[in-house]
Amino acid sequence: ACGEGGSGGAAAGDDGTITIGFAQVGAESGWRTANTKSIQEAAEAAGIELKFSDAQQRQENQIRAIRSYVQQRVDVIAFSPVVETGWDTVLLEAKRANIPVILTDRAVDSDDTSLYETFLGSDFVEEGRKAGEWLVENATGPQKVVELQGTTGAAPAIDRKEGFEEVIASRPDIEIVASQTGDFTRSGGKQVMEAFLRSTPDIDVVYAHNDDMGLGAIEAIKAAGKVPGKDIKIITVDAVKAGMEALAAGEINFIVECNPLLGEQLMELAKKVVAGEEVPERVVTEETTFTQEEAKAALPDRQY
Amino acid sequence: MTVIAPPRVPSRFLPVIATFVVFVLTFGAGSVRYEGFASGQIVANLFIDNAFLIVLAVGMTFVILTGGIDLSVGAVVALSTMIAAAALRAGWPAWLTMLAVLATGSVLGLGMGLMIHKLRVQPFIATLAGMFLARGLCFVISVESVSIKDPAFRAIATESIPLGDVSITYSVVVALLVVAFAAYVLHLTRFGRTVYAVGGNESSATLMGLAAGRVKVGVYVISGFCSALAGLLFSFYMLSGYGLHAVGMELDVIAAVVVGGTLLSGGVGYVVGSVVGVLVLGTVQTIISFEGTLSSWWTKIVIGVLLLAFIALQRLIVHRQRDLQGLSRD
Amino acid sequence: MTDPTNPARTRPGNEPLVDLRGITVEFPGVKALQDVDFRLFPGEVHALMGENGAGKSTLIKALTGVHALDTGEIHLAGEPVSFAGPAQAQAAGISTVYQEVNLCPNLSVAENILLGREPRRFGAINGWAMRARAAKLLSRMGLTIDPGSALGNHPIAVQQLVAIARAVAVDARVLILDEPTSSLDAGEVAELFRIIRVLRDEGVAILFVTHFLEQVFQISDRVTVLRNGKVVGEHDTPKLSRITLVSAMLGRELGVLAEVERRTERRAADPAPLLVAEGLGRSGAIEPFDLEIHAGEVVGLAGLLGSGRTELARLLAGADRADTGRVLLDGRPLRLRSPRTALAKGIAYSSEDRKAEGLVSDLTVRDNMILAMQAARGWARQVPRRTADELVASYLARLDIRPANPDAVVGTLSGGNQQKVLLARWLITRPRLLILDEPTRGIDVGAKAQIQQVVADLAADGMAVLFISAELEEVVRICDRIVVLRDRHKIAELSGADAGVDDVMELIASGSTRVEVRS
Amino acid sequence: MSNRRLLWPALALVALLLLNLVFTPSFFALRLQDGHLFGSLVDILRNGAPTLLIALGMTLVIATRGIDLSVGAVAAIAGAVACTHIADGGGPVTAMALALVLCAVLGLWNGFLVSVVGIQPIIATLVLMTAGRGIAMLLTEGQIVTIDDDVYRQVGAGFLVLPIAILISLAVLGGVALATRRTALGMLVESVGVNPEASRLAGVRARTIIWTVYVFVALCAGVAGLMISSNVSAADANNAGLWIELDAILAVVIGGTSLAGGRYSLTGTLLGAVIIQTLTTTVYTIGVPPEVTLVFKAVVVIIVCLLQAPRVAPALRRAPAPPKAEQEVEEVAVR
Ligand SMILES: Nc1ncnc2c1ncn2[C@@H]1O[C@H](COP(=O)(O)OP(=O)(O)OP(=O)(O)O)[C@@H](O)[C@H]1O
Ligand SMILES: Nc1ncnc2c1ncn2[C@@H]1O[C@H](COP(=O)(O)OP(=O)(O)OP(=O)(O)O)[C@@H](O)[C@H]1O
Ligand SMILES: [Mg+2]
Ligand SMILES: [Mg+2]
Repeated sequence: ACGEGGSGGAAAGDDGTITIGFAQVGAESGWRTANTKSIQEAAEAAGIELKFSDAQQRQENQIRAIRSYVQQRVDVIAFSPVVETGWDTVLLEAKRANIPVILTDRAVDSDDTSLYETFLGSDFVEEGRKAGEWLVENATGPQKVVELQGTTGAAPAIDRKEGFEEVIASRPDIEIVASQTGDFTRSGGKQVMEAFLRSTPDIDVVYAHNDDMGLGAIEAIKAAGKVPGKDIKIITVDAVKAGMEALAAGEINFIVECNPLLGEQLMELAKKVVAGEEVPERVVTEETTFTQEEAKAALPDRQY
Repeated sequence: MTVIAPPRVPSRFLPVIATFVVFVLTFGAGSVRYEGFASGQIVANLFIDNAFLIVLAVGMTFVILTGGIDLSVGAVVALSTMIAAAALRAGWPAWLTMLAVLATGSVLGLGMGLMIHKLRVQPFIATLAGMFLARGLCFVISVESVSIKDPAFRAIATESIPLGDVSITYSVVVALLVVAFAAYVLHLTRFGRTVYAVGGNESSATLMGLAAGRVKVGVYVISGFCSALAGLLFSFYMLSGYGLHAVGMELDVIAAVVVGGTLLSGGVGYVVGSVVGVLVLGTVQTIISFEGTLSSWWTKIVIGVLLLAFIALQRLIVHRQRDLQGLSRD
Repeated sequence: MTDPTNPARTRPGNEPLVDLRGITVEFPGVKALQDVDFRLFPGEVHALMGENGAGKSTLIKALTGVHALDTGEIHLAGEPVSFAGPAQAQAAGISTVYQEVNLCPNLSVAENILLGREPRRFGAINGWAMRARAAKLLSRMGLTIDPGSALGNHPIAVQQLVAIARAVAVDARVLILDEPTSSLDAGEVAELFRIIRVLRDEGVAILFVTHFLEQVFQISDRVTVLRNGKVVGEHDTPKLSRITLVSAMLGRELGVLAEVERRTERRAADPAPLLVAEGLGRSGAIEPFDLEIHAGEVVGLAGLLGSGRTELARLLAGADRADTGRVLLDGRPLRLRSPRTALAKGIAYSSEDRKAEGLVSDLTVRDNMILAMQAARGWARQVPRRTADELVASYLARLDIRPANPDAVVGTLSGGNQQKVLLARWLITRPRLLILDEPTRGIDVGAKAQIQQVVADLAADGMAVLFISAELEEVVRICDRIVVLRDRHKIAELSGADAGVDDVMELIASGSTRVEVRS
Repeated sequence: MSNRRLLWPALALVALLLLNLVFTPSFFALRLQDGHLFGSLVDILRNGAPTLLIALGMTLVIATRGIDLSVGAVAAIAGAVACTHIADGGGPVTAMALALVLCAVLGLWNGFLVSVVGIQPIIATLVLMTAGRGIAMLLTEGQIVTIDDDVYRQVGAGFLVLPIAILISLAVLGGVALATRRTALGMLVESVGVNPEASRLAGVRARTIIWTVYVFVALCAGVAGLMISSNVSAADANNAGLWIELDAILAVVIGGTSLAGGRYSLTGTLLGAVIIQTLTTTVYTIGVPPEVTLVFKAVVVIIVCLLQAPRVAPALRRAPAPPKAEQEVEEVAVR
């Protein structure tokens, strides 16, 4: 519908610089901010002009931003979808305007894979599995697990739960005794953990969908007179700096990394796409896991 | 007998006119500053991207005109998308799905209206409870987002109507029809005039023998219906149902209505003003995305500042006019 | 003395249209109506009389379904009815103007008159026809305001007329008017009575509440008197004497009617004026005027509806800002920026619109009374509780406010008692100049005399009073000087000693020539 | 009258607490350890302290017929200022002082927009609600600033037998109660809220009053923000105080104060805040699944509101007497 005719980027074509329109979800967490920063820095380093917009966690704002990128005839559109669903219409517009699209961080749920070139990002279900595997390997005897979920309905929360449950299903003696949302925040994690500590005796393990809730839980555990990492084991996802420090200090037992530093990979993909080269349909970010020892070793080099 | 004729002023139109002037000014400023801003399609996109907000603002205008407020609209939008997506996934035909969505919204509105009128619960809490309930029901239906694959919905969503250089969507047509119908109801029907009367002074309206109670319940039904309709437009826009859709949208809508010159205390305002209010907020968003260099936090700050600038300018214009007409009373 | 046996208990060949039997309405702590019987016949004008708080408005509200009955039944044309709200009463042919103006200030005059029965074409409201019809109804009331203008922009008296126009716009069987004349001038009243007579002759039953005895005798056919929520008498007006009526209302035989006759003996007022206005004016409200007010003097403002009395008062009180002229207080220029500055200089202003601009209806009588005093002291220095209690108690007694309960929420008081609370608020600030805009609105005979006495006493103690009232007799009776306004111009100033009601009337009515009379 | 109206919400609170007892037998247990009092009830009060604090300020704002949507953002700013200052090597006391001064300035700003410029409160404070979070993020550069400072930790997590946060909130409650009763503030606030024009004619300095309440609520929000960030020893510009404005307003309204201004009840607000926090804790303790949490909350809120509603409450109190229509009409007329 929109922008028929103009193929190729008027905004960039002339002097050869590539323009990327990047529609970020928001700045709802430290992780996200690191992600944004990485993309901005990588763009500058690669000499790519970046048009950045922040959708304030709202899909409709993101759609609006993508639409305005189509209007502005950028060379590549990249975005981290807030939700998996609901992108077909606007992506179709981009396709009609011959603007390639790169997804970061999260895939979209569409039958028509021609709507985007590639998807660069982590696999949240896999992260949940990694967390589960560590527990299965390291658990001796029955374990009572409490789970601090992310925001209800948020994709990482759903997938990390799913992956984790999938793996621990193999061990009937590992049981999730309570599960509640802590909204991905520290105070949420703390409040929920306080209530769990009172209502559920003898918790062995806390599985938190991100570091922040884990850090909140540590505070609650300490306040209850127990020792985090010893009396109660803690597994989290993300590996932000504060989490890594707690891991190194022995207050967290295991962290699954979820790498926000996608900038360089994204810029490379963008260049290839503009140059018309083939790109793989799925690019997984390099991600690892950390035990307490690994954290001590890795901590000095952590960027975020 | 003395003839008493207070100065005849179209002063009640001033806020709307002021908002419109401010909108034009801002749009002009955007055109000067950004390449490709001053195109017909940008204006059309303003409507396309905000069709659901326009419909919501219409419903909210009814409610605010009676001196009430409806905090549930964002949640009802989410619930509508969720019901639509779930029903279509379950194989319901599109028309039945739409009916079900509209009926659900209206019934929720009716419930809140009855709570407010019959039980005299304050609108703020009644609709806040409605908001919790609607959002909660979304998650009861499904925690994950559900995409809409129904061909009819897809067709409506992607079809565009060319109008010369620009094109619009069916949602825009629906939104404009709703606006026209709402303006008709508010100004040319007894129900509409009673809405204003109730907002002006509820107890007077009752003593005047007007159907104040029915109107009070009615506006919440209208708002519920509009929210459901907006939810349908939203599901065309998103082609998905999700419990976290439209979080905080109620504030956007209230802001749009108030920016459009409607008084929260009730009795004063126009749907057209609310539409301009939506366009104003949409322009802010468009400017933000054209700017393209703002970090997340500067985005928030700039939105706040632009909002303030709008209101300040609007007040300035209104005040100027009032002073010129010797109306100010302070 | 009163004769409780009912001369008009049954009117031959005539069934009562409205028949109330054994009505009781109770509020927390107050029995507003106790076992009240009341009947209204077609084709009669029936005056409902009683002191402030006697239960008149409550009776009307009980009849029209605003208040639920605790006991009793209502018969309309012989059929038992029970209204769940004013809408149903209206549908049954009872058209009512309630005591406080109950209209929507945000709507146009035409809409206020015709809301709920607008002329329609193809289902849509026909705005043009509506305005035309409203204009006709208004001109019937003698009003030629623009029907498209917003109601809230008009003074309270115009609003009252609009409310009446609304009530007579329908073909009602019963027309109820609760103090419709309280803010109308003589001309307006005459116009209203003409309409009432027309309706009566058409067979409409009219219930009419007023505190003006003259009007009762002028218009009514029968009178029912209420006292403390009970019926104390039902009379045929022609057979009733003023004395009987008043003593029935007050429950005692009283020389109250020997009204304040004190203006004969006036001290020579202070030669130096307390306040001088020079060329003070505000465009669109009042043309520039000069005015002097001396301590110990009562100055009256006379004029027709909308002649600019209120606007003049508001300028002196700092409620509106003047755009020309200046004010001198004790010979020194005074900048009146707000009511607050005026109050600080000892100028208090009691507004004519007690509902919108006077009382804070959710607060108690005590809080309302000390509000202005407290405001002057600032929030940090609370008026000591004991001082407040003493002041409030003394004014409750002095103005005979009922119920004499400082903790009553002021919105639940009867109209007249609310007015007294408002007056008390200003008296408590001990102003040097007290501006009273319609202070006797809705006040019963006894209380009116009391208030007039209070004003006279205050002047005697050296206070200057600017007195505005639609009732010329009252103005003439208690004022030392009368300033006459017409069409927002000050046209004359009369010495009270020489002026009679007729003189003032003549001035007001006289044509375009500007008369300047000084005594 | 307001006290009787609070009876039913109070009973609802008791019912909620008893519900917890069924699921967690030790719910009411209190334990004194190292001179600190622990227990679920203490947790509820401590976690509810920030909401209560903001709700107190909000009560006065609402009584003047206003509303303040920016409190959440202001709370975030307070936490951000204090934590970044401490992270940069500043002392905790100066950090807190700095934060509160800034909050007072923000309150002045809101008050200015409302009382001088005359913008409708909801919009005037919406500006700061949006921009304020941006400012907080600007201060922290979008990161969660973690600090380790024992003095600062006291505000939100410290104990003086009872958690200090509770003591602060109760002290403010006492202070406000005293200030509104011992000074004329309460009455003047109400009169401005019920009838601004009449108040103006009576010489009330409405502007000063309105300004005062907006500064006060901003200060309350500031202290609440300090508590929230101190409780987790970190400033989270994004999430600290998110939606707390709705909770605070809800607390005020559950407490029987009308959004139309005028009469207010501080006790009611206290009760409202405690109910809201108890509800949250209940959800955690009785193990309501996250996907039905909101439905559960909605149902409880609806029940509480119905119990408190003018129509229902009297009917429950004295079933035989029919509720009187007239009182309500009068009540409305009064506004
Ligand atoms: N809503 C109410 N709540 C409590 N008391 C009320 C209410 N309305 C009226 N009253 C009381 O009922 C009594 C009768 O009041 P009503 O208004 O009928 O008097 P009235 O005869 O009309 O007086 P006025 O001449 O002053 O208008 C008064 O004592 C008044 O205080
Ligand atoms: N709020 C207002 N806005 C616009 N015009 C007004 C307003 N109030 C009064 N007026 C106009 O100012 C003029 C003077 O009105 P004012 O109230 O002073 O008359 P008044 O002599 O006091 O009459 P009343 O006996 O009705 O009080 C009238 O023409 C009126 O229509
Ligand atoms: Mg009365
Ligand atoms: Mg007047």
